[in-house]
Amino acid sequence: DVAVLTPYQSSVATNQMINVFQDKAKTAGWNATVVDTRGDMGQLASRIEDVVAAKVAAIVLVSVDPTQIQDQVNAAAAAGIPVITIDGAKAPGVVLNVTSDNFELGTKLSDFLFDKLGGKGNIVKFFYSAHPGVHQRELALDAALKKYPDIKVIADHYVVVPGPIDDARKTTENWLKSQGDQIDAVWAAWDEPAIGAQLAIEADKPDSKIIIAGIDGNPQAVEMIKACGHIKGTVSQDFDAMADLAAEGLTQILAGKTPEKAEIYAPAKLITPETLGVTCP
Amino acid sequence: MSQSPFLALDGLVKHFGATKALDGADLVLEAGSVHALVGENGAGKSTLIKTLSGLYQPDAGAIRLDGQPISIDGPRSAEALGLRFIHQELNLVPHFDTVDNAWIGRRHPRRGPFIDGRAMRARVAEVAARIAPDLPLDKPAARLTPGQRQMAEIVRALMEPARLVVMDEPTSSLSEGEAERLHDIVRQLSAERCAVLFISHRLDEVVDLCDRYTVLRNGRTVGAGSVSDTSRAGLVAMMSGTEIAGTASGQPSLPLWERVGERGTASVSPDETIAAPAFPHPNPPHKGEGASGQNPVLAADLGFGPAGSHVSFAIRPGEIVGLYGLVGAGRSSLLKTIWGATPGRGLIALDGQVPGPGPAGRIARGMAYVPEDRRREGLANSLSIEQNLSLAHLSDFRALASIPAPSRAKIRAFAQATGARLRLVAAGPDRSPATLSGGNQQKLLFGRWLGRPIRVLLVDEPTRGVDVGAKGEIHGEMRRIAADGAAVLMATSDIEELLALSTRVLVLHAGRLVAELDGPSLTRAAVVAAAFGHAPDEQMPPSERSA
Amino acid sequence: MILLRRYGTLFALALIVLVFTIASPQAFGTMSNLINITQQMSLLAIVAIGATLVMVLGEFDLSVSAVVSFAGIAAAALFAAGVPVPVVMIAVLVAAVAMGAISGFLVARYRVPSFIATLAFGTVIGGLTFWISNGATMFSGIPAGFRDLGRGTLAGVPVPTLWLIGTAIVFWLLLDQTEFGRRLYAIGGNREAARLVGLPVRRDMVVAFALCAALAGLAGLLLTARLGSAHPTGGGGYLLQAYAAVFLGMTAFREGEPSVPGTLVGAAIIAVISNGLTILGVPSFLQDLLTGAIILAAVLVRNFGRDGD
Amino acid sequence: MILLRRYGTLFALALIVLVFTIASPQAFGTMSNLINITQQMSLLAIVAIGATLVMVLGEFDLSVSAVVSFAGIAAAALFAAGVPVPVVMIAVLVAAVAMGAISGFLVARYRVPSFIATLAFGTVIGGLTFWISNGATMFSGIPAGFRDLGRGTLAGVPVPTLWLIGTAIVFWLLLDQTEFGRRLYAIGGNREAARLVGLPVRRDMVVAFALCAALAGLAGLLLTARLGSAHPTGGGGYLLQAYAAVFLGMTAFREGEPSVPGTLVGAAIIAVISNGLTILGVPSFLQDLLTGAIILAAVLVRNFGRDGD
Ligand SMILES: Nc1ncnc2c1ncn2[C@@H]1O[C@H](COP(=O)(O)OP(=O)(O)OP(=O)(O)O)[C@@H](O)[C@H]1O
Ligand SMILES: Nc1ncnc2c1ncn2[C@@H]1O[C@H](COP(=O)(O)OP(=O)(O)OP(=O)(O)O)[C@@H](O)[C@H]1O
Ligand SMILES: [Mg+2]
Ligand SMILES: [Mg+2]
Repeated sequence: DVAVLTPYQSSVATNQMINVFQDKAKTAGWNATVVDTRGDMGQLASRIEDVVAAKVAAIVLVSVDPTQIQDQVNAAAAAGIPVITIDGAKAPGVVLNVTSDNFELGTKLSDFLFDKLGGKGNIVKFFYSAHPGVHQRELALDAALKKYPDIKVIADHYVVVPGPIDDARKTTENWLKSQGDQIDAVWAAWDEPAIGAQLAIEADKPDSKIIIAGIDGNPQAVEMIKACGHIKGTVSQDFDAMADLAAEGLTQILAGKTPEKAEIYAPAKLITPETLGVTCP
Repeated sequence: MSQSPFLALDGLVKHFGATKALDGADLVLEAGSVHALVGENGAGKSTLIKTLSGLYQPDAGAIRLDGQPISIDGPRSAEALGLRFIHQELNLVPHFDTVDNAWIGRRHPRRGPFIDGRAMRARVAEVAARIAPDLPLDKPAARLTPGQRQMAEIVRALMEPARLVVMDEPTSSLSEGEAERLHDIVRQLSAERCAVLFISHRLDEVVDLCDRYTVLRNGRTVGAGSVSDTSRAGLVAMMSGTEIAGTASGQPSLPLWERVGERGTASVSPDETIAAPAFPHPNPPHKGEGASGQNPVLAADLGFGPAGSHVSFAIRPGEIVGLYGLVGAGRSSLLKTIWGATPGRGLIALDGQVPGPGPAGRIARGMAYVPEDRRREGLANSLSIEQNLSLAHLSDFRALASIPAPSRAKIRAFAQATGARLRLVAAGPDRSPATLSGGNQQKLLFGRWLGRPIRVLLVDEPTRGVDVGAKGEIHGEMRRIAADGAAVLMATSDIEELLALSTRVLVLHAGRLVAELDGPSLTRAAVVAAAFGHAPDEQMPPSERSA
Repeated sequence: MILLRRYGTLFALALIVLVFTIASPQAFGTMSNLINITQQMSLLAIVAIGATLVMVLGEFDLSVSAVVSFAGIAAAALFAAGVPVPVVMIAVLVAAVAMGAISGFLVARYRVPSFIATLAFGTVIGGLTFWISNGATMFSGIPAGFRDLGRGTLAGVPVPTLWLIGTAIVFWLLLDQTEFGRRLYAIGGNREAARLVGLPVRRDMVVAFALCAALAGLAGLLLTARLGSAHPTGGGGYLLQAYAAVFLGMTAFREGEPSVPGTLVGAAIIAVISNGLTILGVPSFLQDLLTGAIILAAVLVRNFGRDGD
Repeated sequence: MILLRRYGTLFALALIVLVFTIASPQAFGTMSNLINITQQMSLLAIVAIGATLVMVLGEFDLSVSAVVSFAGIAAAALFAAGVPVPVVMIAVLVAAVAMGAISGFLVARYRVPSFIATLAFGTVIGGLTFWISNGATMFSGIPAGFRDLGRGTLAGVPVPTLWLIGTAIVFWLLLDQTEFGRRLYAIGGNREAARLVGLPVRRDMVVAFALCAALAGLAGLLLTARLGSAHPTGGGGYLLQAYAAVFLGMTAFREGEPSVPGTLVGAAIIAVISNGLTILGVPSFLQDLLTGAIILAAVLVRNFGRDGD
């Protein structure tokens, strides 16, 4: 038995990783069960204790920074249960972390957007600092802003979860009213707020030149890029690859071997109209 | 129609757990008659009519209408049979006004698919004009006085033609004039061949108004017949189970308190508890004779009520001062203001000193208050009877004086003593007050203050819904309290009670003090005249005359 | 002063609008922004109107957010299976009504406290929603014809606003002008009395819960139409806000009873605050602080000076 | 049958434990897992005991989750500034008490419905929490000495369980055995009657809200100690669950009044269900379905056969 635990199953990215991992697990003959705690870390800690008590063969944490629940991870390690993380972080007791580097993702996103703006312009930002990974992207933005003194953040919004798309849509509508002419680009810490921003702009200011970019490669966002919307790019984390790598690593671990590297980075690639082979006017 | 009576109840039985509320109750009602249903508190009267209204299903027995056995499976079917009910505990929707309340459960007049507010109001105004011309129609029930709410209920019951109107103590919070008007309505109904089943503890009224009577005792019918063949004393004797020869204060039937024993709890006999030292025997009947030389215990000089009227008066030790007025005259407002529960301008002084703010400050100085509206202002139904009894002075029940933890044993002892003293009929002290009959709830409220030294007692309708025997007990307690040197201020709508107890009477009319009557000027006629606002000049209180 | 107490919350709304207009005449105080606000409040207000019905009974329905999410996901799943728009809408609304009726039945028949009954039943609905969606956001196959029900304008009025106006009128009439509405208020005001006069208490309660769920289902459909995607927890944000709107509305009129106009005022206050603060560019944390503070002030306006307990 | 109705929810708990034990004797039914459950339920139960106090008054405090989050973040921020453990704990608890007292004051003095007052005030607290934390999870500087207050065992009993036991005993005594507790029940039963017999209604209400917030603050501290990190929305999960525990508990004993033992039973049911289902490896969506269904069943046990409306 393999226990897959996450606080964010309903987030698109996390969900995709879990689904791919479950498929791999099925072919590998593991019995994988998923536990979602709806963003609640205290619950997550409790559920880890439960699966330790149930003596599962391995624990897979998805989209969690294990240092947020270090004691429970230690307890699992002490019970001889290997813990691997996907989209997590390195920590004592974690045998393997397969992830993409969130800071790197944030840098890629910022560079792409600033490049598109020609190094000059006003952006608005959607962020969510409560999630350590997403927070890293924000830090990457701050670093990038230092390099581009002509880019200014003129408004920001802490996205409300659940309901990020609707929240971002309303917020963008309001921004369009107050400073619609000044906004040149929308920086979204992940794709869902980017989708919300796209919906607002397409409804309220379809001719504006505002560009949007996000992170994840969320299929809905990709579709919007394909349709020549305002979203011009998303930094796609290769979730399939991550789940794949995690499943491979787990196979080795269950076979008694240690993986060569304790941390594997999955490549991230930028998706733009060009990479999708469409030409927009 | 010729032979079989209009309505017959045969051997009704109804249990609530171990309590037998009805235990073979019979009743025969002729069409167009005014029929009295009397009995002590807890005898089962309200339970009987709730069974008739379909609210309770009887455990045994039959109901026959026009000779046909029927089953009434809910309030709706009782309504359909032309039976109307005014229940004892008033059942209005607090935020609905009189008009909306009157129409609940009826087919509303409509315009298209929507209700027609104007037609609704017109119909209610028409009915109210006959019964209660002063009743405010647009005030939410929550802001009506209990008397006004009672009238609103009566209006509701008379909205549509009926074959039988059942009234459970409709006059208990009405004063003389309004009760008189209700009596006229009852006679009129009877003349229109609508039967009336009338429950009341005011036996004079029963003798005056009703043609026939049925007496219930402990859930069983113990007598029935024509009112003209009996007398007040005869009714009392039947109700309490003593011989005709007995007096009005004859030996009562045993309190059901004992039934506690059946359920495994320790049973207490009344004798034991009456002997409890906390309660000296009440003094023999005493009509408070405040010695004129003494300083007043209570002096009040304050504004009160929505209209902001001003009164000033003083009460000397040993006096029982009655407060009379029509429904809505402001008696309750005045008492609440004195009690510190509603803000008022002005001062009160207790033994010459101003008490602390709010009810707590008054209690600390030995004041006590019995509110009028027991359901909304008196009882917490989620607490048990004994907990309700102990609420006003919880700190008296500490096991250790320094630890604010009440001792259950002490509370139980107090509850049992008080219960026995007032002949409180209940299934057990640990039950909810919601299971008590109306009169017993009233006793509970009064009992709260027994066993405490009292300097000033404010009582609002002390015996509303209380049976004759227990009324005597409560009167006795009030007299004892006065005789011990306290001042008693009593608001009542029962003019008999007023005249029997008061040394002096203050009459309010529309929020103003219009008369102060004592000695020879204290007559029934003078009180009623003043209450209606026809105060002759010499009855004006001295304070107002000089002003 | 009496007027202030009577319509305090309404004044508060006017005052809030006024302050924002002064602070930002070009952005906030424009007609187009005010119309925009009506659109932004529409889904919340529709859910809140449903909650109003149940609150009139003195009960809570905590499953509304679960029903919103469910309706969105169920519709998306049916679209993905190629079911035509009208059939999808009817099927989803019928399912929502059935869910509400079950909650109502548990509350009315077995006297389960509505708080716990609907919370537990909402969890069940949430499980169903996860099952259907596999926990994922669903966005493919949603037809444009359906999407137009939640976007665009008609004669200059945003379509969601039209839905809100329609819902508000129907339910205002229902609550205020029909016998059914009177009965709900009577049951909520004094259930015992309602029973004593023979009102069909159980049936009316079931109907009220069913209507509440129907409106939550409608909101879920409109949300999916508006976003072009359905999220398995997309309705999560509506629960507390809907009840906040109802409670704010209770302080707006009459004897503190829930009412449709009151709820609209409540929802408008919530929508105006978040629109105005965003337009003024107030930072996130301050937005929370101010939102809470303004709502408290709006409620206190009415209660100030009045004597407590 | 009467017993079943009287203690239905308690039976339900026993039955749930029994079923899980049969289903998984080696993992669920072990002593160590049962002890583990007491630890897992401890924070929720502490918050729920606080909520019980307020529910006894017939009021809600919806700011508990905000206070839990606030306490955790405030403690982490103070630790980061190098403040010693006892000072931090006292400061945080004092702040929590002050917050509760403010809510209580608004409710008692101005008669603002507690639902909206505490919801709005909770939003304010949430804003504060975001301000302090800048919206981010805080990890650094939390001393091991503090962390030990939320982890490890003492004489074989997990430390959080000990906190729960202590809290439960103190508050059970307070509610059940003291004049203060009796007064709270009286105020909740009939506020007007309580006022007329001279009870200090306002003061008692303020104290009850303050105590409720204090317990939420304690839970926030323990949560941070247990996780070694503080999350600005870390308390979010406790709100509905705490009230679910109280409501479940109300169906467990007596005449449906909230009580500390009842709340413990309620919290235990919630904890046992999620522990048991996780151990059995039930998939997520089914867990929701079953959790909801089991809670409904637990409540219905008592109400079945009883006559509704
Ligand atoms: N719901 C109930 N549960 C338990 N016992 C009840 C209930 N209702 C009434 N009783 C008991 O049944 C008996 C009869 O009560 P009932 O209310 O019929 O008396 P009553 O004759 O109307 O008295 P009163 O003159 O005081 O109104 C009382 O002993 C009362 O305690
Ligand atoms: N809460 C309230 N708000 C507004 N008006 C009220 C309120 N309570 C009572 N009133 C009004 O104040 C007036 C005086 O009421 P009060 O209760 O003092 O009369 P009362 O003489 O005791 O009458 P009753 O015999 O009916 O008890 C009435 O007209 C009543 O309608
Ligand atoms: Mg009676
Ligand atoms: Mg009165």
